[in-house]
Amino acid sequence: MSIPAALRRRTPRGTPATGRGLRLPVSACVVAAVLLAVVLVPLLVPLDEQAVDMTNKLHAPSLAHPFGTDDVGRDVLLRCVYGLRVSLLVGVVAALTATVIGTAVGAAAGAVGGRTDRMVMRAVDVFSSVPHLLLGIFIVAMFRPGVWPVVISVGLTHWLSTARIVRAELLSLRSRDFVDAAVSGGASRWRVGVRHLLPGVLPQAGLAAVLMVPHAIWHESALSFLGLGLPTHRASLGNMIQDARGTLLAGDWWPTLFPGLFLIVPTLAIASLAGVWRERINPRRRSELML
Amino acid sequence: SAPDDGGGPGGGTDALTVGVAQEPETLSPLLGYGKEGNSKIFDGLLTHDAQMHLKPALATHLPKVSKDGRTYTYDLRKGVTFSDGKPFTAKDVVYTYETILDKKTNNASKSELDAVDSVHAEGEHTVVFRLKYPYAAFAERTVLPIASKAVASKTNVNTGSYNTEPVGTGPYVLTSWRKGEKLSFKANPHYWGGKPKIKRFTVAVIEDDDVRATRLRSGDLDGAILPPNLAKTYEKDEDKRTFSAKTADYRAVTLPSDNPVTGDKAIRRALDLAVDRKAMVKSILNGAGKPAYGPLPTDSPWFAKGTERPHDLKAAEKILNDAGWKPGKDGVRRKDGERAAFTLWYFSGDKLRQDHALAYASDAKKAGIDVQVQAGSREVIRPKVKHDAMLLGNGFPADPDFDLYPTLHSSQAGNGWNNLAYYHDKTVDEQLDAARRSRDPETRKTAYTKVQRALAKNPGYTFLTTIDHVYVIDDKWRGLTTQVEPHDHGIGAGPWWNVQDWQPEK
Amino acid sequence: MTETDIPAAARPPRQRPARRALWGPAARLVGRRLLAAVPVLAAVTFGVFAVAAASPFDPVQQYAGSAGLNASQETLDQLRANLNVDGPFPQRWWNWLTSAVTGDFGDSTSLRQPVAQVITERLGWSVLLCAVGFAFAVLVGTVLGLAAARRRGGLLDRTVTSLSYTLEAAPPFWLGLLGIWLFALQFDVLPAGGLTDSGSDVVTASALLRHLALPALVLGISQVPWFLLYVRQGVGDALAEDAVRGARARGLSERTVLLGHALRSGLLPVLTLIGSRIPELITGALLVETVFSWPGIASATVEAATATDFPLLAALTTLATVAVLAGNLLSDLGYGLADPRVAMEEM
Amino acid sequence: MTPNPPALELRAVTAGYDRSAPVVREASLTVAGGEAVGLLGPSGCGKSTLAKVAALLHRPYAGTVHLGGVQARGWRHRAPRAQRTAVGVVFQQPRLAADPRLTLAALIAEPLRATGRKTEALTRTGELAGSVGLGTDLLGRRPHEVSDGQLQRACLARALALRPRVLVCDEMTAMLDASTTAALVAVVEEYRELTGAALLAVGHDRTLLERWCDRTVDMPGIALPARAPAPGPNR
Amino acid sequence: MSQGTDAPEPLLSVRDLSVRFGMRGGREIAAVTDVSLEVAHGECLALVGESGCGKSVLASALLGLLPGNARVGGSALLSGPRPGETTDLLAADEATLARTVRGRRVGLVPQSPAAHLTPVRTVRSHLAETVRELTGAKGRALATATAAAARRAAFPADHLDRYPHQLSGGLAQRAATALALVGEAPLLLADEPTTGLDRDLVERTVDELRGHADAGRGLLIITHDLAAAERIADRVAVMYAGRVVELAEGRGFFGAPGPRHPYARGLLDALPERAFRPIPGMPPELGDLPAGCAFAPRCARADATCATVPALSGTVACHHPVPAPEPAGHGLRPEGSRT
Ligand SMILES: Nc1ncnc2c1ncn2[C@@H]1O[C@H](COP(=O)(O)OP(=O)(O)OP(=O)(O)O)[C@@H](O)[C@H]1O
Ligand SMILES: Nc1ncnc2c1ncn2[C@@H]1O[C@H](COP(=O)(O)OP(=O)(O)OP(=O)(O)O)[C@@H](O)[C@H]1O
Ligand SMILES: [Mg+2]
Ligand SMILES: [Mg+2]
Repeated sequence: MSIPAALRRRTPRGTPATGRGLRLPVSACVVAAVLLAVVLVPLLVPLDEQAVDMTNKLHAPSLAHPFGTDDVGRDVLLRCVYGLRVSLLVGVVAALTATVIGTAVGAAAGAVGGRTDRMVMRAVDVFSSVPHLLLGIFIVAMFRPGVWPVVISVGLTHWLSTARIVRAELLSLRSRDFVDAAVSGGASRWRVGVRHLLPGVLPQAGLAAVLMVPHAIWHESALSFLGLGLPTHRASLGNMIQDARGTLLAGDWWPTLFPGLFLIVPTLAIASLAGVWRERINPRRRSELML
Repeated sequence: SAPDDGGGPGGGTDALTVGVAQEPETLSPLLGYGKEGNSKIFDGLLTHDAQMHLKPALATHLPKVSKDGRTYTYDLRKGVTFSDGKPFTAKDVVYTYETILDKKTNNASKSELDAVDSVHAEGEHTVVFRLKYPYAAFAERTVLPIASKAVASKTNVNTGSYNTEPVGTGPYVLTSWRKGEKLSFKANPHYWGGKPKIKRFTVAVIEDDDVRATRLRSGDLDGAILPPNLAKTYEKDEDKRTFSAKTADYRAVTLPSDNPVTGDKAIRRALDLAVDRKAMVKSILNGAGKPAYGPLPTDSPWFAKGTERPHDLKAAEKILNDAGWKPGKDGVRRKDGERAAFTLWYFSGDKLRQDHALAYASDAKKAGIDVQVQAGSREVIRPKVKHDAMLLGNGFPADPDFDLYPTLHSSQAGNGWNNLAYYHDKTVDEQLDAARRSRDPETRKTAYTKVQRALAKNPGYTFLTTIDHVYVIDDKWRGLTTQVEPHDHGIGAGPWWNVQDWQPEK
Repeated sequence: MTETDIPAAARPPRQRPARRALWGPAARLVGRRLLAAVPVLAAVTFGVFAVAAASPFDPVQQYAGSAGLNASQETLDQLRANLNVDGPFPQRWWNWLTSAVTGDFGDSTSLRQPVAQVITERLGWSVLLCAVGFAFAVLVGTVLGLAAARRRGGLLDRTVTSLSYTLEAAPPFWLGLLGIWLFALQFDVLPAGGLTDSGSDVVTASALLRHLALPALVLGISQVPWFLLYVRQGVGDALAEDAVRGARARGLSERTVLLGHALRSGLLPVLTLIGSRIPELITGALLVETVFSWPGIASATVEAATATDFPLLAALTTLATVAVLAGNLLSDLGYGLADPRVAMEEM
Repeated sequence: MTPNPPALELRAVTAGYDRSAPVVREASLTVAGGEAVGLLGPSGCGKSTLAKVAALLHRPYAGTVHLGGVQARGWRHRAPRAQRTAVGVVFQQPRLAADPRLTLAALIAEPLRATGRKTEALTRTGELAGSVGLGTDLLGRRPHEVSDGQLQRACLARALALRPRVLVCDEMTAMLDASTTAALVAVVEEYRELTGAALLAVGHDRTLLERWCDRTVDMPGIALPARAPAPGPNR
Repeated sequence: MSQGTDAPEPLLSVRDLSVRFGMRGGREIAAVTDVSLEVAHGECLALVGESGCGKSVLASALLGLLPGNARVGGSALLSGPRPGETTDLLAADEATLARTVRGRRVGLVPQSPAAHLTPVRTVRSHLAETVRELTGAKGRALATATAAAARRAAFPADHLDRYPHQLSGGLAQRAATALALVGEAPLLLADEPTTGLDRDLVERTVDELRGHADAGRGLLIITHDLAAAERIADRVAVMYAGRVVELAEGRGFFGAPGPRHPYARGLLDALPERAFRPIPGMPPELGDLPAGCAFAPRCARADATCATVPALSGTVACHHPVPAPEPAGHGLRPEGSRT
């Protein structure tokens, strides 16, 4: 009789038991598929994504062109895949750059405190005051238009809010008893910051990183539009969506819809994976209160 | 849109609201506003009618020109007043022209008045222009709006209030200008040409084509300029009419003479034949335009018939083969180790030029010429045009000289943005000069025909299309027309170019 | 070595209530920030002059506009001389600064108007738009974030989080177009742009409200994802804390637990966010204003930046800096007030 | 100068959280090497504050702290690491004093790792855990998955990890049952016997502290009148 | 075990309560196993036991506040809300628990009180909010009720505007007690309500709690403070490794004849006023309990029979309990300082 016959599990309210389990594998599959497509398709399909074909203008999706063709007769599927390559690169790398810089600066300021902190935060103020666009323009202008300058310019202009959030959270964490315990245990400032404080703000920083990915992708297309990013005829998801606006109003949906999906589905998959990760690093994950 | 207190569009026929893409930077003629002759607030000495013929406006008739073609005399209309009630006199005309020509005035188009040596008033109602050299097209320049000396001279020309609170003699008076939103005009009750029937004229500034189209659809606007593919969606709409304004607005590719590839006559001629202009018109312009074979539109009276070139890839290949451009392994032709490849720039953000550039590159590829398309801003492109090709857009309807001279005359090579191909051709230079000096239409016509023929033999530019400007407007007014429009079309272009003369349907 | 242990003085009875002294530190914080604002403003404007000087845009080309494409080189050269755009930027900056201190912000070359006039004409409308949009974003983000956090993994949660990521991927001009299509075309309830109806010039309160609704909505919605997801994250984490368990054990209603406990501690990162989202808000407003022909400062900003219109650019940046500094100060104050564990002195 | 300076000495310490109303005023306390001193006092009188000052975690407004005869010049990170780690602290509220992200094993090993003794950490962790009665099963859990008492044991193990010369136990046993209390006291005593460390034990349980410590000291409070001084060590 | 069917219906009746925690790797932790106990109206039951034996988990289970990886079995019937009715606390849904049970019918003084306070709110706002929610008091009445609630738990009024992190351990404890007393719940679960309090405060708190029980309400006090338990408890339940191993009358347990379970004896012996000697051996690992009596490895009396789990027969669950009527000498008086 040691183990009761029926132990009731108290499922957390509102959490459907189904669906949760699917989230991780589905997202992982999407991300894997995206990565595969991005790496392989340009190798396997040696087509010119820029070649226009005026006679094939705006064909609805068909077998020959599964995603249809755009207003100058380019294959939308092919361009989506090429565009995804560029956009993912821009989105992910820029988001990572911004998050890493933001977290590092915020953590340094918050963990050290005092005058250093104040100086750093005023510098952050300076940075956030110069219009993003202008800063971006400047950075891109220092290089030739292309993917990397865009990545750098988006990354370098978007770390500010992460830095502020990280710092503010650290300030609040800094006075906890467990930090005292670590200090008394001989931990250096650096160790306190990295081992005890930083993990506490990782969920926030991770959230910022994920949100930055789609943001960076459209930022790229905005820069393109000013003539400072990728040339607008080169396939990037932002460019394609930007380009296809007029076509949509004229009633042809496919040149917009597919790049849109290509942008959103991987974003959601990444977000979902990041969500799983955030839950995992939350110490309460397994036994989160069921209420 | 929602019902409202103010007399919104959709209701009466005495108010008109139109949507345009660009907002004027200034409303002062002294800084270039309305220099094409249609400014609503102002009048020029002359103006254009629907056929783009000159007709008198503030002048009583067309100018008297001296024998040597260097003195133009205008008699001014009497009894005209500015909207502030002050009389219009020759002093205003002199003030306007002299201020524009003043070095301190930041007017970027002052070189259009380059020919003017002096301007002076003879009495209250006569103005005499003296030119540095005989210039046949000068009268076309005097459509320029006349500012009020009394008001404008009290302010700073470059930044003063006259830029935003203009006072003119025109059919309309500006009532408000909320920058970024709209300009509102009301009819000038004392207009010398009679009070306009359309009492209120509003120009909404809507940069984005799609938003403009949507706002037109929502009834917010009575009319708007639209890209052809969006205008198409109104075709079946009974209450709306679509106008395709004929223009002199062409798109062309510069083929710089200094580039060993584009400077080669065989390449130039081959490209000229290899491009499929009809396909471009059909797909890029949705039919709203026509093939271009030179700066002058094919329906211009000055156009040299017979200089049209068909799309003929075979012929193009033959020219290249004959000239020694042999296909290489990568499909690109070569001659003496030189690859038939060059870069073509377009202004980023300009979808129309982008599509032209891509189509051009595709067509060139079929002939074995590798054209790399690149995008950039003006600042990026300007230093490159001596060596790289660029997608050009330009065109003035008024006089052939306005287009042909700056584009083709070798003296203009690399001058500002003029003659970007660094084109030089002896015949062309001679004929352009000759046409400029003569005031005899026949002589000029012959000279310009020779110019166009020479250009066809040595096409330093590949002219692609002349585009139409497409307007959609409520079908509430009678007798709407469009003028032949220039490349640059301000708020005065479109079917409402003569809104002051409109009559309601009933 | 002392032999005496511990007792020295018995503590006097406390007179002062041991309430956290707030006004003093808050005032000191404001004071410190005001002091810091001076060098920050100087640095920012200097940076702007430097960046603009190094930017690829040529003020003369931009000034001339399309007329410049047909202008002769001579005209362009003359323009360059007239516009006084040459010369080392530090000196230009210094000149600007000294006259700005006396209240003269110079003339905008690109708009052919005095800078002060440009700003007074347009600033109010932009501020109105931003304020309403931002308030909307914060409010909606908080409410939806809270609802999502409450049932993590639930239908609502999954919908709003997916929507948030999608929104973040959608450029504001798309949202604007969608908004116009939906509210102006399909439902025909809101005007699609401008400040007043096309036919009228007078700004009445009711017309303003109707015209403001759509742009503010779009601007707000484009800013919602950050707030929403941060609230969701913060509240979700807080819900797992002992403190919330304690609140539940006390028998507090679900609403009190959520609003009074989970939200109160979960909102802290969001407070910071409020300050640091201001630059993004300004960028968003730029795009929204163009889409809706809102007569605000936005188009002037883009123009000023691309035309390297130094006086206007510097003035606009000063404004933006003031907004950013004020926003950051406010959110720091808010944070200091909301989180007693953070000393105001540290902010 | 005595040849053997006291392990911990607080001289005229005034400390608190508001300069105008310090919690502890001019308190002095000496703990000789190897000595165990119990600190008694009514709730809220500032015992924990004093303990934090002694552990160099809280900067006093006035007064000095000497560790092994050396005056402490800085607090928290400003204190040299050797000085900081010379005092081991067990905090009053284990829930707050444990980093929620670390497993108990990591928690115990943390001071060793923080001071760069990674290899030692591997071997000592099990040993320390064993001595405070934590099984391997518990070591893999996070703080919220164990009971408060179990967490407190881990905190004691953590405090002992660096072999401090002074041990400050702030109500270490307040939430432990009698048997566990006795067991942990035994652990501390065993450690002190081994190393000669001094002990400052803070608590309310007079019986316990009198039994455990060489002498007890009373802190005056406000709410309740201070009791008569403790009758000396009872061992 | 039962007190007889004719006895008045108990306030709380726990039957076969079990709690398991599912851990990574599919392991299970038997935090509470087959616990059955009753609390009558006006009665105070003290729950004692070694650290980590499942006392707090039991309390949490009764309030439905277990973490998500917990599974529960058995029943816990709370009488009410109307006479003759009962509510099964383990089966009730969240809404019922939240709206009618927690705070109103079952109060809780949590262990680690400081962690259970919201860090960004003052004690006063905690108290006022609870008073408002549970009693509906408003305005001035709210202020007085708040002050009164603080006074009941001896929480100093001048500390009301402090934030949790500014409280000393004892102050936090008093704040938690004050909060739990607000609802005047028929059943109060007090988890270590006296930690961090000095003797006088312990006595005050204990008296306050006792008064609570004397007013006809029930009290389940979890404590290690045996002196406090002795002062307050009518009956004592001893838990070991998730099971109740002894249920005894308070007087007999602390005085003569003393506990009968070897573990309970050891526990009392460990008191500083007695032998101050820990029970030998390590506390059991709840994830990996021996098949039989969990105490056997540490028990001097253990033999082969202990390989089976002893049932709670009478008052003790042990194969070899200390004989009940044994007259003198053993455990009647404290053993005093063992010299
Ligand atoms: N971080 C803080 N900020 C402000 N006041 C504090 C802080 N920590 C403690 N206090 C106050 O200082 C006083 C002494 O607290 P301390 O924790 O030292 O008391 P204690 O003697 O340990 O009490 P207990 O026995 O209840 O733990 C209390 O009045 C408490 O409210
Ligand atoms: N969330 C959890 N996951 C896994 N095991 C848990 C969890 N919470 C508690 N336990 C385990 O359940 C057992 C009972 O814990 P509980 O907190 O009830 O102990 P306790 O009797 O209150 O001890 P203490 O006197 O130390 O507070 C402990 O062994 C503990 O490790
Ligand atoms: Mg304390
Ligand atoms: Mg417990």
